[in-house]
Amino acid sequence: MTNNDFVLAIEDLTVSFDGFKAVDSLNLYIDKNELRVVIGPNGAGKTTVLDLICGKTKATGGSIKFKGKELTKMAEHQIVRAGVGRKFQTPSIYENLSVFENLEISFPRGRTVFGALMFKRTVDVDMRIHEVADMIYLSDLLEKEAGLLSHGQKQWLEIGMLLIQDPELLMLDEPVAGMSVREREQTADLLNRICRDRSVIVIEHDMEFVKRIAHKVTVLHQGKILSQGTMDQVQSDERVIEVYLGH
Amino acid sequence: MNIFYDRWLGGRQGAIGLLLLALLIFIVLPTFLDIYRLNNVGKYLTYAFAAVSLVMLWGHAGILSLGQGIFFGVGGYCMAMFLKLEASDPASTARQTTPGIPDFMDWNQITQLPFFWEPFHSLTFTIIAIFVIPAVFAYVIGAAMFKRRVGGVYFAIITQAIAAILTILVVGQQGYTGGINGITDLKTLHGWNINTNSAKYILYYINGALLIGVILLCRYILSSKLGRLLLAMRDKEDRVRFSGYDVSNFKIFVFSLAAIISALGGAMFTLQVGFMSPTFVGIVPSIEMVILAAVGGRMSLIGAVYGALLVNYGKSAFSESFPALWLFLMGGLFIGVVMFFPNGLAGLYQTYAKPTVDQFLEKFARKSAVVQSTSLNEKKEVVE
Amino acid sequence: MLFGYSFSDLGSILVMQGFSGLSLFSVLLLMALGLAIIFGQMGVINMAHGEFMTIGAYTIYVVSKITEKYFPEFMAYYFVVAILAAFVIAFIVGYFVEFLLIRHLYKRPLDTLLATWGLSLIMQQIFRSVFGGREVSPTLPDWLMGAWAPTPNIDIPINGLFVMVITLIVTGAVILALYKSRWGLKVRATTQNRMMAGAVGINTQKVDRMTFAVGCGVAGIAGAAFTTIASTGPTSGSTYIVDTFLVVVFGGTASLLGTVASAFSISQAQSILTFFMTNAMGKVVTLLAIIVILMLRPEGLFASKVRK
Amino acid sequence: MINKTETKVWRSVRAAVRGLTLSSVLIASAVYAGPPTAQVDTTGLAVTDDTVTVGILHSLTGTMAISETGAQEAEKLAIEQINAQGGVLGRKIKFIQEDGASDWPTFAEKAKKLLEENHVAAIFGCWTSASRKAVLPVLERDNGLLYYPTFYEGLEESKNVIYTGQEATQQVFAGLDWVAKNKKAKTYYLIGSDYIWPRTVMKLAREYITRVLHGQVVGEEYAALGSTQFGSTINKIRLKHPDVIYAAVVGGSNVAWFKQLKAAGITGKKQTLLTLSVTEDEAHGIGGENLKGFYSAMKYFQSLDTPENKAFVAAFKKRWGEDAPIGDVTQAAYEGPWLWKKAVEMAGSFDTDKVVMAEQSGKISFDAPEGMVYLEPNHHLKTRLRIGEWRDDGQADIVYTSPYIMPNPFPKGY
Repeated sequence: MTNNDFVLAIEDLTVSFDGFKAVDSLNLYIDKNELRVVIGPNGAGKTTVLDLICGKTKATGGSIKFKGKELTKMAEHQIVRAGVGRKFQTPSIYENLSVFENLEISFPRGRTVFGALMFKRTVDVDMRIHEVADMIYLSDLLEKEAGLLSHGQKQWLEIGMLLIQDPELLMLDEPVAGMSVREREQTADLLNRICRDRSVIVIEHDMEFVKRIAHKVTVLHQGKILSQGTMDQVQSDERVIEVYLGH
Repeated sequence: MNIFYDRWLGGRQGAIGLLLLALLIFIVLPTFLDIYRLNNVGKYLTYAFAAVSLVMLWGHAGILSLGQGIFFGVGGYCMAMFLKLEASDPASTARQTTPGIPDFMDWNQITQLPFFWEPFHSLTFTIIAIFVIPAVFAYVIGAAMFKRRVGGVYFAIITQAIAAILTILVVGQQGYTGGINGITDLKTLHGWNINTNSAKYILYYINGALLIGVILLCRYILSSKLGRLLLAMRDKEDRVRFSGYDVSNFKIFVFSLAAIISALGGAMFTLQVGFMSPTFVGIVPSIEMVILAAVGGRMSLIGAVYGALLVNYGKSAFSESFPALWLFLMGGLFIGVVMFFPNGLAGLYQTYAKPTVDQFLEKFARKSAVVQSTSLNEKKEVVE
Repeated sequence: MLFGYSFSDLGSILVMQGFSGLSLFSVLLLMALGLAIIFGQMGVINMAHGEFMTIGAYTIYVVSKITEKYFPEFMAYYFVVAILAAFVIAFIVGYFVEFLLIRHLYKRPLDTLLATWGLSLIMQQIFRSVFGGREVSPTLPDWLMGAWAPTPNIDIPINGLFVMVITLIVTGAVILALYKSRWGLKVRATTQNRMMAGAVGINTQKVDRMTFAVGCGVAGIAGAAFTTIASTGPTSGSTYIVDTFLVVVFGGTASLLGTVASAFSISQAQSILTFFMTNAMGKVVTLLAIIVILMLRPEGLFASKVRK
Repeated sequence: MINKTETKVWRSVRAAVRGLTLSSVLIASAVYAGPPTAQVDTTGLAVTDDTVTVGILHSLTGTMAISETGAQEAEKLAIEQINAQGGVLGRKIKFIQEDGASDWPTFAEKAKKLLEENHVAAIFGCWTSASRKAVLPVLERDNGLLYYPTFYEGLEESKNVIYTGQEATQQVFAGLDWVAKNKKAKTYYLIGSDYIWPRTVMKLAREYITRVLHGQVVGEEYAALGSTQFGSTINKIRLKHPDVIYAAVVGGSNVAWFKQLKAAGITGKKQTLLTLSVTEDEAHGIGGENLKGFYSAMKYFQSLDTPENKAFVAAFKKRWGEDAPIGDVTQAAYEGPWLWKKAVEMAGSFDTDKVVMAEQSGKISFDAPEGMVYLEPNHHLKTRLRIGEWRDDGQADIVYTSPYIMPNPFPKGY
């Protein structure tokens, strides 16, 4: 089985901040249309892994192949254009723009300076935005100023801003943080829907939620993979229990 | 309505604001001021270019440049070099050791025109240079900085340092630049004497027209997706980057644009004041330009113009009535604006004047509109 | 012989050149220390820093005049007292400035730049109204202005040595205060995370005020030291401001050690360059070098790499 | 003197005659000593029957205020004294003061205001060459009249400017002659601030030293304006062992330069230093103890021991305070209003053209604090040069006084 069969193939990935190895020769493979959940105690290096994949942090060593393309050498925007979307831990949206404009800015057209200058709000743009807005349960809030949305809605909006670019790999850092139970369920449905035609990596603490969505779970500890498998396998792995209870 | 109205003029509010400004510049001031005062206003309006450029750069893109003076200076010097060459024809410089070259070169024992002065014999080249040189210069600085993610305070201080370097160079290389004296004693533009009153009137109107033009252009840019992106970058740079945009390119673009706008102001300054000096390249004027934008309201293009007028008028008014005290008043103004009116004049307008204006417009519209039930109108006013 | 100079000449020049490099170093460092605290630790862009130096300079002037008039017998020693006075006065002024102005602007660092610029204008005019437009010159004790000649053709400026000593003491004190004292701990806590610091019961307002005031006080000392080597006038402080900021930025705003290092490298570069080319060009080249390096290392020399 | 009174009488007679036809003018001419306004002002200047308005334009703020304070004080003093003597053509002088704010464009703007709004009959002001250059086009356009007090680089002779300070050749050559003769100087090290005046001065000095004095220039250096670090420069000088350091450093740099020289053990005892940029004003900022034994080449020193000067110094201190120093430029500024008065009275009019005509007549002279000065047709003064040796009280002992030197703003062969 060669790396190119995977959507994402991380091999021997290492990054160190002033000597401290946040990620330590990590190997990780994501299949097409897989929804992978990464869990682990604080400081395990979960977010750092996402940073490395999307180019926010530059790796000290190792390789990240996305559909055979080496990401470690690429700039952030190139990685995004290659089809990797990333949602941040705290919802990162444009507070003083409307929901519609938030989605519009994320629409994958007119990404150059003059493209942006000449960008026109054509019918297809409009349709696409409404389509995505439906998926993220915000279709009747399109004109609302994003800053006024509830925390959960902001999370959805950011997911929507990624979906509108239709990435092949979607990375979500704690998507249900600060959500009501109702919203969590909706989010779970949302994720299950969107992972039909793309791969998704989710970082999450809420085990109930993880159970609902995870195809496969990876447990990180001190920058290394501690355990990997289905939710049940992982939960029954005593090393994992030790790590969690040990805290 | 149509693109022009919505995007260039910026809708009804924008159109009216612009109309008032145009009225002020083209009709009110010329009728009420003698040529000396008007010429001063013209000078202030050249600073307004720099202020407007900072509204784009700082207010909307969140990039604070303490080096706009650099570009103002570049534009001014380009124009000055052309005028100086015209002013130093062999006849009028017969007294020099080497007639036909600018006087300051002669004083510094330079015997023939330096190569980079040659092209400035041509007005066409000069005008092109006024746009291209600052743009290129800004592009180089911008590329070097923004590609490497230098931003915020660092950028501000580095631009400041660049301004410092340029000043030292201009002052030091006086054989080629005129040194601390600058390039003085400029007389004619293609034989047209720029020091006559009629010339000053004409230049004033050209200046005003250019300024309005620049504001329209900026309005257009801000109303495009590019404009929204600038705001987005200012607030959530990473998000924009991870939406697939190469943020640095946008910054370089707006930085270069701002450079050109400032340079335009500089060129008009030289034409109206009749000389250019390194005092504009330096740090102090660069900071004062930021102040102009701040006083006007860092987000408002039109505010910047009023800011420039107000501050500079205040400056010369204070210094005429109490020469020794005007620094107190200026300093106080800066502090006051930052502390109490962070949104400057535009902010004041928004909070106090705008409601009434809207109401007025509402009534105005209603008069011309078909009859409506009063109760509904009451509601409207409450809503406004 | 070498380039027509005797070796004893070259030798002594080498010594003295090295020394002038060092004294420039101590000058830059002394200027930058106060700002390193205010700008580096608090993120306040204090454009009036130069004016706080001027306060120190004028303090020396006033004290010297008073001593001359009332206790001439102490002329030889007044300088030490005067420097303390410079610190205290600048400290007090800084304290009130923070209270009246700065504390309202912590959330808007770039605005502090504008406000403090206004402040600097006002302070300059105050100096002018109080002390007159002309430059003044404090009568300095003779022992300070002389030169120490270990060999016939080596002269080491005593005021240079003096400035070095002051710099040494102040730097040491600041570093100790910041990294060893309880206050320093609070300062660093506050500057790193205002909310948390507040939550764990640190009176952040008080800390801020102290920090700013101390920074200004140090600037006062710097100004005092400069009266021995440069001019004292309403605008003399403002001439230092750009260099000062560059030193701090170049060192990496986070660390004092960075400031020391950058002050050292800049001063050496400048003093060597100005020896081999003209004074003006030397400065230009130094500034250019700084900018280029800052582009390569935007975070400055001593910034540590962390997950942002 | 006599024929002047005659002309006065004659004028008033003529005035009276014309007065017969115009009773109003009759009253006027009867009441006022001076001739009627219509006659002395045909170009719409700010002249009334009993006042004439002039402008004072110096930097009250910014870096140059340090130097320009003295000049504007002297000009005000001169105006007050003239008024005390009955003014000019029977009219009291009123002045409008503007602040150039050490900013050249501001100078231009203010000059314009004085001429176009206030229609002043003359402007006394400017200090730096830059400010003068900025004002010059305005003067020529509005045909104004400027009295410029600073010693400067020359290379200029505008119809609209009277230069009461020395141009470069007047200040340089005689001084070098003196130092060559009395100090047996062979090698010179030239150092100045980096702008037009020092560079021009040094250019002249270099030529004169090599061509005329057959000396040698072992070093030439220019310090960035405002730079305060001279350690390296001083070491370079040590390496060269020059007989004379010839200095033209200005502003704040000047203070740093001398303090650091002193500290480096280069004092008047060990080293001959001749400077062109230290007057009593600068000495006040540098501190006499740092200057002791160095020499300045100026046309005037406060210590000059003549009755005229003693009177002037007394009046100045009475007006502006005991510790106010009086430098070369201050004295030159004082000459401005007086020279203007003389020219106006000779022309019998305030009209710029007529006044300029009188200025160029070569007949105007003034018994100034520095001694008699003669206004030459080229708008510069024929004066002496003096060498002063600095004492630690910030005053200078005059050790040499040259014969009169003709002004030569465009020296040939330099």
